[in-house]
Amino acid sequence: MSTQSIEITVNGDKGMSKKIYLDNAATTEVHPEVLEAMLPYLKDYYGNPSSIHGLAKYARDAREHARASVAELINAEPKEMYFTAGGTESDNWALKSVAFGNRSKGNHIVVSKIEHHAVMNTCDFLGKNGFDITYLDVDEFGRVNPEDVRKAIGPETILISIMYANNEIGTIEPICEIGKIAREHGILFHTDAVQAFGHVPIDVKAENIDLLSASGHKVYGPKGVGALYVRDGVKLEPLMHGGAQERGIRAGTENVPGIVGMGKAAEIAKRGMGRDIVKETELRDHMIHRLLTEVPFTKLNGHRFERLSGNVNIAFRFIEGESLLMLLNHKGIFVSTGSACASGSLDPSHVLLAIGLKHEVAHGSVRFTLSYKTTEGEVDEAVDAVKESVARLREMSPLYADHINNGINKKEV
Amino acid sequence: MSTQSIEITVNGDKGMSKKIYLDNAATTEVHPEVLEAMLPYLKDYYGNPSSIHGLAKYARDAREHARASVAELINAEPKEMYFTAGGTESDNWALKSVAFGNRSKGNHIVVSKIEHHAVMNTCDFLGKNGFDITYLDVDEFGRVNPEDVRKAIGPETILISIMYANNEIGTIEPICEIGKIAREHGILFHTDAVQAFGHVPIDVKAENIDLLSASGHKVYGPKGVGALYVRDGVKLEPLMHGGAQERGIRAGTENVPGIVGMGKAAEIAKRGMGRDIVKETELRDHMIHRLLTEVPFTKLNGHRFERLSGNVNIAFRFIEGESLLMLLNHKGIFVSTGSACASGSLDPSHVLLAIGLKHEVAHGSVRFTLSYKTTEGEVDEAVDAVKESVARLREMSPLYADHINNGINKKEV
Amino acid sequence: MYDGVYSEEVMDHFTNPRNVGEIENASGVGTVGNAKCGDIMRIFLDIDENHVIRDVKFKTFGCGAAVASSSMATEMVKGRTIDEALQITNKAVTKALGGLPQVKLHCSLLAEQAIHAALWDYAEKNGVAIEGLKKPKSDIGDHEDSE
Amino acid sequence: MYDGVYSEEVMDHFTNPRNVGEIENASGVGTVGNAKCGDIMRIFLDIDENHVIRDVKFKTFGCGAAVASSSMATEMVKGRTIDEALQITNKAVTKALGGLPQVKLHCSLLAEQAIHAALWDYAEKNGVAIEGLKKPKSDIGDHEDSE
Ligand SMILES: Cc1ncc(COP(=O)(O)O)c(C=O)c1O
Ligand SMILES: Cc1ncc(COP(=O)(O)O)c(C=O)c1O
Repeated sequence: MSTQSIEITVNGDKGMSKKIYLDNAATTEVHPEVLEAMLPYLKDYYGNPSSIHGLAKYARDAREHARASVAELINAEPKEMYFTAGGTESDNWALKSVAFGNRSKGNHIVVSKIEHHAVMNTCDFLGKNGFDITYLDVDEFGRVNPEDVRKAIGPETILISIMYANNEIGTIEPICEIGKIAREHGILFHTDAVQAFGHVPIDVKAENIDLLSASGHKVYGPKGVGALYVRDGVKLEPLMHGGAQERGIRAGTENVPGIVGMGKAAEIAKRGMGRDIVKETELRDHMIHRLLTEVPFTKLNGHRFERLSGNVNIAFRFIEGESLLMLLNHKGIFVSTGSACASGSLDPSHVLLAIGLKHEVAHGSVRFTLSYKTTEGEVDEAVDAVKESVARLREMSPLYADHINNGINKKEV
Repeated sequence: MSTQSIEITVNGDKGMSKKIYLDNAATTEVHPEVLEAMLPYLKDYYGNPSSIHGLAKYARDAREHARASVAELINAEPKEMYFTAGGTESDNWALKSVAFGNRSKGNHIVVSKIEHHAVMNTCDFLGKNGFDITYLDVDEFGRVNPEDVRKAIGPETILISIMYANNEIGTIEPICEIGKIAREHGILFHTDAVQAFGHVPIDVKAENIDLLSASGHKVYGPKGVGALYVRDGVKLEPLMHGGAQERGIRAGTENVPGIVGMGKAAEIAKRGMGRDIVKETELRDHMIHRLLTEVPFTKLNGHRFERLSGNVNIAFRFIEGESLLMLLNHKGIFVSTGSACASGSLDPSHVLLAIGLKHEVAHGSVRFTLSYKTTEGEVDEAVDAVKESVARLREMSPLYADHINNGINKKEV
Repeated sequence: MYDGVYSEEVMDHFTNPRNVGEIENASGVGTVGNAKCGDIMRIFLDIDENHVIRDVKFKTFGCGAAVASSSMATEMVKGRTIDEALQITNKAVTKALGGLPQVKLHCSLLAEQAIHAALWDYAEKNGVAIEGLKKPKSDIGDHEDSE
Repeated sequence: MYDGVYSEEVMDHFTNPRNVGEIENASGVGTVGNAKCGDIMRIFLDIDENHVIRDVKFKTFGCGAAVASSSMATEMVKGRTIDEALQITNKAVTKALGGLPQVKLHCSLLAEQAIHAALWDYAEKNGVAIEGLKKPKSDIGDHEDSE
């Protein structure tokens, strides 16, 4: 059985000795080459890039090298890339800056109903501050219809923001078509590519993208670093005011080790993405196939083909996702639910509701996300564990009992 | 001679084999124990704290442990500490959130003339958005007069923000007195303690501080992480919208390794600050004494006693700071100038002008900042190098020639 | 995991839930919760002629806290009289579980309500009145239809 | 350091500046810049009867780029005629230095102006007119007093 082995002994706890990590959409393991690249900047080359002495040069050079690597991965120019503290900051910066900066031109913003909270809650904030937000529906697979974007555009529209790929159901959006429509109308187009960066080939020029958010830790880079691509010619006000870092529009001493790590992660993605996509897609499809055929009353959430290579999201009827997650966790298998249960809300994920799932089915959805390291053995072990755990949970589910007895709840998934 | 030795061979360059780093106010070397504490979170314990499986627990525990350490250092409660991406974000968050959140109560903010750009430029931004900013004068040593704060308070005043210690001249402000005045008037008091955190004993309760900004990399922690203390009872709107991290007011996947590093840095400071202050103060005073007595036409910038233990800031008349910095750099001695020359502005530092230095004298000011590792040997070598370099630059200075010839420029420092 | 989120008791009752199942021809059955919120609990009671709860079983659709609350609540009422069972509040269940996260407190309330609903069902079926018992508010329903 | 900020030529001319010093009884002396901006350059010219710059010295208060620009400019005018020297623009100085950072470009302009100021001084002292030479705008002054 090919699984990773770690000994977890933090704070006195003895943890699992074996794990199967299938939560790569939440965060990824730092690639060993990334850590190796970062270490010198956590040790000897600790200079502040803004200083003007010898130690600063190494930090500056490293930062610019990283900028070039990140730019190259999406066919941008280095001077179009700005480093941030993560995907959330990139999203906040892009949306707020474009909104407030173009207030005199209009107050209308178009987004989809399945954006990440970093976009959603920023839109809520903008909505409370005089902006008018259109939340576009998606189809049952989570795809935005580009024609809906076109129809939503009005004289007041100043920004369209549609995510590149969804973090829960993995659906890849028709970015190229949307970019074309935005450009035709002379409206700025932002895409939250946090899940796509390094996992899907992106070409900001060909796809007419004006602003793009990325994050380090979703692509085997470190946490706490992100990037915002800003097309040459687009003027952005700072979100962080202060020093003259990042061409004067993103203040704060640069997280040099983090930036170096993100740069290296981009290099590794450039080099290995093609191979990883093929491998992951195969495993993904194998996993989807086994789950749908071997576990009754299941359904794939998201698009069958326009889908991140590492994403498997399954609705298991009659059971609740968190309890499945807990049983799997007990076996050292780490996954996540679609429901935002643990984050303090009892409502199921807005994404699953947007694709038309009933609350009960949304509550029973679980996300498995693979990495370049995931093996077929791990997938098979996970599927076996899912089968067993789902059966056990259904045994104690009143909904399942009712269904089997043809009882109260007669609806099919 | 006791100096650190490093071999710099990045990007093909062969660099200096010896260096004396006296730019610790710009950034510090990560403490070996800090790096050691961070490494597990850059390797095996990579879980996202928001996940609800086994790997997340370690990240959550580590984050909370760090939060307690950071809180303890300033006598705050863990739940009053929020992690950010650095001092700049903490400053931006505190000022913007208090300003916009209390707009209905008033629009007046009181700051000093020597705040860091993170506060200054945020105030500029607020000034353009309907807020009325009072910039308080400081005396020739860089001290704010608490009575000036009291006088500045009006019915519209919603925030007082005075830095704990200045980054250029090292002057420590009368925070306790200012805190008392703010509390008496029921006005929120923020202090940018980025330079003081871990270097000066701080007690947010005793000093009546409502909000306090700190940064990891100024105190032997990593870059890209900071903290904001928010007194229990003070309500803060998010600056970053998105996920429910940090009690719902600071979105974005946590920079767990960075947070762990900052926590460890706080622990080390708690343990060693007293000893470091004594040692640094001695070295600082030795350096000041030698420079003032052995180099003619010099002056100490900042307060003689109410001063960060690691800060030496000297005005060398008739020469320009950057060229002195370059000559020192050539000898492997890393310092910084007060002038913001390299950052794109030709104006000398606003701090040096605020303490009454003439432009020419401000341009000739150089900052030497020590760390717990700095040795007397290093200080002496630096002083010797300064003597030699200053003499050389004066040799080619027309101002010095004029002064000696009793020429055009007759003014004394 | 969940260590730090869930107590050891919760974890124990979740991984080894007591009294899972159904009772055929139960004296009373109560179902509460709704699929929208993600928690449904059904409790079966076997009550003897002395008003003692001889046996109890549950089926629950819900998160870890919901399963553990059901398991704990059934343990707490087993062998008790109806009156004693009525005294068992959600607070007692929470306490017995070693506490629950804030967002999961409703699960213990649901367990209390499920017991009450089953007792109500028993009372109705047998035409008896149980002092202090009110008609339970919630019952299973596909609330989504009414949205 | 400064590698990446300053070219090798700048570093060379800063660390080993050519023609530092003064010329006693110089044919012309020009001082430009002001202390406020942090750069003051003074150029001394020794010009022979054929209008050839026989010798040139400078004194500069300023940053690395200012020192290097002075050094490079003096090298470029040395041995040239006045007319040739007038052709040497700040662009030529910058180019000879292998470029300057954007914020330091004014240093090469200052060097050009210092040469022009010294030539103007020479012209005035000797009552000659130098074609194409305009009265230099800036001269040393403690501009702060007038603030
Ligand atoms: C689609 C998407 N956008 C934004 C974010 C936020 O990125 P970060 O966690 O780096 O702030 C995430 C991940 O959490 C994401 O998946
Ligand atoms: C006083 C002061 N405030 C704020 C900052 C900004 O902190 P950071 O660089 O972590 O963003 C600094 C350092 O640059 C500082 O010295």
